[in-house]
Amino acid sequence: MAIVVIPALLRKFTMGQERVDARGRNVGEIIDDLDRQFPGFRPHLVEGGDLKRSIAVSIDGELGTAGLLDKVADASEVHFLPALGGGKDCG
Amino acid sequence: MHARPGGLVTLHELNYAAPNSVAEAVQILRQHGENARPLAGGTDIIIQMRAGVRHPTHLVDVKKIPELRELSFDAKSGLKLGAAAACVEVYENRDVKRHYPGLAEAAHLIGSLQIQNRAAVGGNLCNGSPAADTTPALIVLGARARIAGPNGEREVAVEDFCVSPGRTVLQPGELLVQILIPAPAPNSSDAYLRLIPRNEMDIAVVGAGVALTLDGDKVKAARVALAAVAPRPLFVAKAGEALAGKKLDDASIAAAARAAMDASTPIDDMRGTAEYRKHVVGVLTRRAIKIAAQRARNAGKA
Amino acid sequence: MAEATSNRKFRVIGTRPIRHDGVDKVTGRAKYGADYSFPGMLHGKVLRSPHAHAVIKSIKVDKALKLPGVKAIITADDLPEAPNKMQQAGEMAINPSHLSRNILARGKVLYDGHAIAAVAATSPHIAEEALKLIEVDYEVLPPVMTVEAAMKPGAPILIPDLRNNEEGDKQTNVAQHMQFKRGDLDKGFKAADYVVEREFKTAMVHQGYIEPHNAVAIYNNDGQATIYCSTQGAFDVRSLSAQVVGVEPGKIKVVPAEIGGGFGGKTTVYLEPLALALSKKTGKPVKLVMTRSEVLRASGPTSGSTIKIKMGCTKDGKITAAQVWMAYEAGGFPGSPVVAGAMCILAPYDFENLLIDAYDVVVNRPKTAAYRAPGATNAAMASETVLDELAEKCGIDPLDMRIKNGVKEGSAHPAGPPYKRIGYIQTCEAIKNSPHYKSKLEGPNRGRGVATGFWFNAGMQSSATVNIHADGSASVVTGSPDIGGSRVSMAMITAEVLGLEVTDVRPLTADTDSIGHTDVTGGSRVTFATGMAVYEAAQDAVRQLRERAAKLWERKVEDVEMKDGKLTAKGNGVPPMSVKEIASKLGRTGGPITGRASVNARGVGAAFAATCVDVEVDPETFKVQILRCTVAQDAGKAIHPSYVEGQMQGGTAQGIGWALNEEYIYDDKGILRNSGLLDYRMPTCLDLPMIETIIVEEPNPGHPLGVRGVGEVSIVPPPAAVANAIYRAIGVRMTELPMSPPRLLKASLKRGGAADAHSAAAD
Amino acid sequence: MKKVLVEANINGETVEFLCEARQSLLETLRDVLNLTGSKEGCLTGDCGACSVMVDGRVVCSCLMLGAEAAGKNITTVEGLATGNQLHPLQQKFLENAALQCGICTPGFLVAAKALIDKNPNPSEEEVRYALAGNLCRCTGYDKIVRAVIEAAKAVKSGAAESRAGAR
Repeated sequence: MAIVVIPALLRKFTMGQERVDARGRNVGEIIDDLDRQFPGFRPHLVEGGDLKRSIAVSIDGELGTAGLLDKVADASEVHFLPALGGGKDCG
Repeated sequence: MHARPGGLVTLHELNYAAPNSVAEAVQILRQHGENARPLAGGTDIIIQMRAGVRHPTHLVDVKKIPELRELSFDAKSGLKLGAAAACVEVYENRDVKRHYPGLAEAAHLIGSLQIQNRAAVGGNLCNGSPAADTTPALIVLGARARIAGPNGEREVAVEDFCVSPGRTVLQPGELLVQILIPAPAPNSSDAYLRLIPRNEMDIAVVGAGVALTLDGDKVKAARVALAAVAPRPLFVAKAGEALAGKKLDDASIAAAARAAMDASTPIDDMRGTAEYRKHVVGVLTRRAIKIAAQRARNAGKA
Repeated sequence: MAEATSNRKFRVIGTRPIRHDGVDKVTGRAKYGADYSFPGMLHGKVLRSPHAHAVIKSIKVDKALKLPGVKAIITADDLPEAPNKMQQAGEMAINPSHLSRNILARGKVLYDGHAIAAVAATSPHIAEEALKLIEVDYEVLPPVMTVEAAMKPGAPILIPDLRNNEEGDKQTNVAQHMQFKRGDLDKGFKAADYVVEREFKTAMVHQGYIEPHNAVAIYNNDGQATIYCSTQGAFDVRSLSAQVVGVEPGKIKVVPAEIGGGFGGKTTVYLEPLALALSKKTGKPVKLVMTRSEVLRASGPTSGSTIKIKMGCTKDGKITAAQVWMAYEAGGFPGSPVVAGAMCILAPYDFENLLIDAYDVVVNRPKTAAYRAPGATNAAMASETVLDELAEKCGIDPLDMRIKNGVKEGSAHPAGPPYKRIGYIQTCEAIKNSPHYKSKLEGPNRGRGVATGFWFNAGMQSSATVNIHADGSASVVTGSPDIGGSRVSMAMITAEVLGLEVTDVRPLTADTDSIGHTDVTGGSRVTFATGMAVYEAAQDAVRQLRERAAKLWERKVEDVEMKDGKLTAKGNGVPPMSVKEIASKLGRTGGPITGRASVNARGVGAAFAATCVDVEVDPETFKVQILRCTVAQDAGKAIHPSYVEGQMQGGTAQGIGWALNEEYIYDDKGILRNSGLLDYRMPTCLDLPMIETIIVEEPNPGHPLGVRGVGEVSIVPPPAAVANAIYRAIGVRMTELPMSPPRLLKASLKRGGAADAHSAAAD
Repeated sequence: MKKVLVEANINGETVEFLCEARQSLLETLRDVLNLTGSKEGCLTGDCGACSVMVDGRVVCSCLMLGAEAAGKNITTVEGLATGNQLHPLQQKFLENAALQCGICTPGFLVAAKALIDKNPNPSEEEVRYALAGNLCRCTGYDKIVRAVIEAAKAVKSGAAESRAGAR
């Protein structure tokens, strides 16, 4: 079981829950599980079969680089964040 | 007048002449009238042409004319300042530094070294900017402009030279030849202060020039002029009168400063608010009076 | 791994060699974008909107086309219609429609200076003449210049089809709302003994690079194109120009020229697509160079902002809660750095209860681009001055206040994730122990202020190759335009790994055909991410060198190692061999050696800085003089300390300019009044003191050499530090940037503090 | 189009060239004489990137006409080094990392040359005043000011050595 911290504006899907348990070996499977628990969740994170470019994922404090394929360990802490373009246009 | 820089990289088509005499210069200027303009330091005209503010087709480089480069001091007749003499030549001149420190100050404040090495005090005057630093410094010294034209020569007091932003009394065909500054009276001196947001490069938000003559602890005569707080460099007779004949103390200085504030009619713009400018007129006038007075005392001792 | 590096002894890293590109730059030989020219080259110029907000009813170019020497004119109609949704362009996500409409306005102009048409002619002068002959019919609309005006119900709408994530199908100027929430705000404020609530306004400011934007494009009749330009990211120029003009990216080669400053402002495109389209249309090389007023009116400054912040703490100075509302000007199209600002504003503090609401708002100003730690400086002006006020209420030293609340390894970032190893507390302590902070500041109207700042830094993708030459020298090739001396750092890393002298390594920045994809020089990522690629490429070369040595010595590869810069065989027998020695034998042992590496760098290390400033305020004219300034910053590991200091000093200088005099000044019609360097007032060297630097080295465990990025965070603290210093000098709390003399006078009058400054003026 | 024939001494060489009356000295240097070391930053005399020396005095070449160069001695950044010997200013700029992007460097070097030619040991204040017409956005000026002060010292000691050598 990984712990997923839900972005503030998506907590309406989780009845205000900030932290949610989810099962999965990678980010994609975690999102599948979230969507199973909270239908309608996926489209806010996934587009065209890939993690939305506006979204970054942090696994145990490390920003992922493989989108849906980033590995998630059991008891990992997963955060979904807005993606910043480094020194490029942000927001 | 430092107009808003436009998109132009190249200047429009131009003719360039570099005459060796006033007569020759006047002849070219008359021939082309409104379309001709003298070129001294070029630090305003070239920017204005790029900005599309002025469109001369003929530039007359007057730097090769000896009279316009003259810079000579005589204890009786005072200073002859050729219109094309660069700021650096003016403020490095021993006589100017000694007898007209306020003028040296003003010339030293214009732009950067790169600008001071090119810009002429006469050009600063002819450009007609209300914010010109050397103009108030000249006004308080009672300087006169010697103008040559198709119908001979005439003289105009510097305080009457500028008409409105970018406009002067110069008629088509006329050329500013020299600025004539009277010899300083005993126990007299001058000072010029200006406020800019940075320590260099800016145009005056406010400038204040003061010249005064002392008679013991009394003020015999005084003149005050301001930059950047009116449509033209502003001679404030009332401020001088507030000092003349009075003992030089906080009260008389405050009265002069207030007269300067009352006379100023500043606007809000990108360089400062009207509120701020009026406020600073008072501050700088007061400070300039004190500096000029101190210098006058020293001059008396010397 | 960095644990090891932190106390590892280096031979080259940490020294201060002369940069390889230096001589060209001090002799005037270095070729910047505007220095390129080609036979038959045409010169382009851009027609720009004189209105802040208007509908373009028609554009007539026939008169202009008739002018002798004019070869082509393009408008938005010459560019493909682009889809209006976020999508990939190369490696970045952009809205192609917004990008295209910013390059050439389509239907509407959204800011003073918005490009409308571009002309190519045989000389710049003819091109400029032609601009005057283009007739544009406008329907002028009311300009929307502030976030307040743009968010007001019934405000004029800039982009009719703009929708946001919350208001459904409603027309709006709010492009995005982002929120960060943690804990229980009410509980937090109840627990507070002191609460400070203030509203801040910061002005739009420009990066101020001295080199205007430029581009030369050559479109060949075989459909292959080359673009020469000064850019922070050649690969992005390729993908964005391809997108706008409708050419396959693979058909474009971008050659990054020497670049005359960028600071984030050269991470996108303006002239490149125009040069490409004009060259495509004329079959000739086309060159465009912006004037300074074009740069200020129509490139990508950073947002002005409104920030409301409420922060509470206990008597003993522990922060209990903070609430933030922030809205940033995006410019004519969405994309302000407000989300970054929201993720920075509370990032240095370790506390529980927070709520941050951030709004990205379009206004009739140029589309903002990145500027050094985008969004963070506006934000720190608010949080770091309010924290200063709280410290004062608690009677706690402002640095102790920060140390008491400061984040450390394991603390949660306001956006959620825990910090890895960081050096925030260390930078605060470095200032606290500095000769500057320990010195006594004497004299009237003088004050000392401190402030701190956070920036994420970026990883992203980089490629590098290291070539070993027969004479034992090497070259290191990357795709990162060198904006502040990064090439020498890449050479130093290579030399360190290969046991060479830095002078034996030639570093260079390659074009898009000659190196693997490399993201922009931005986000302080070059020494971190490209440095990581270079380190691994050099290690790859070492691996191959060991194989060759093993061959020569008839040993097993495992028995050969690189030790102190020499190849050595385990056990005895053969004398160690330097790279120089083996280089001549490469041909006989299998040919040349090229080490290669490409990374999508993980392990980014967060950056923190702390700044201390002494000011003197003229109590009558309210002009502020900076007397002394010290900045401490965590570099992780400083590869070339001189250039690390340079980044710290440069960022600090920009922050001070932002604090005191820099601002975009628009009139009521939305026309930029100060579009030149006379009245856009960047600091001259008479406005600054020496800037003392303290490099803190808290190694980044995510980098083989412990490197963090150092390029950005130093710009973040200065405005707040100067504001805090001004307060201590004359007792006025400034809540507006810039803190120019007229604003200071106004604030003092409001406070009545300037003893009725007006009448005081005369007396 | 009116062209003007100009003869001037540029970096020690007498040069004859044709330019349009409307061409600034900066355009003339860059476009006619292919001396692209002098840079265009603003065209309003506010950044100093185009600084050159005219008869020993530093000016903005964007605010002077090419035609005005007639009979003048012009020194640009390309004229600072002698053969392969860098001028001490150039050397100290390198040693002190006094440049980052380098676009302002030519202007700074020329302005600094004009200063130390006149003032062999300038104070920090004097250096800052002399360079105030040149904007640098990368360095915060710190390392530039240090480099100029060191270069002035180097020039002096260099001169001393050559005198010693003469004896």
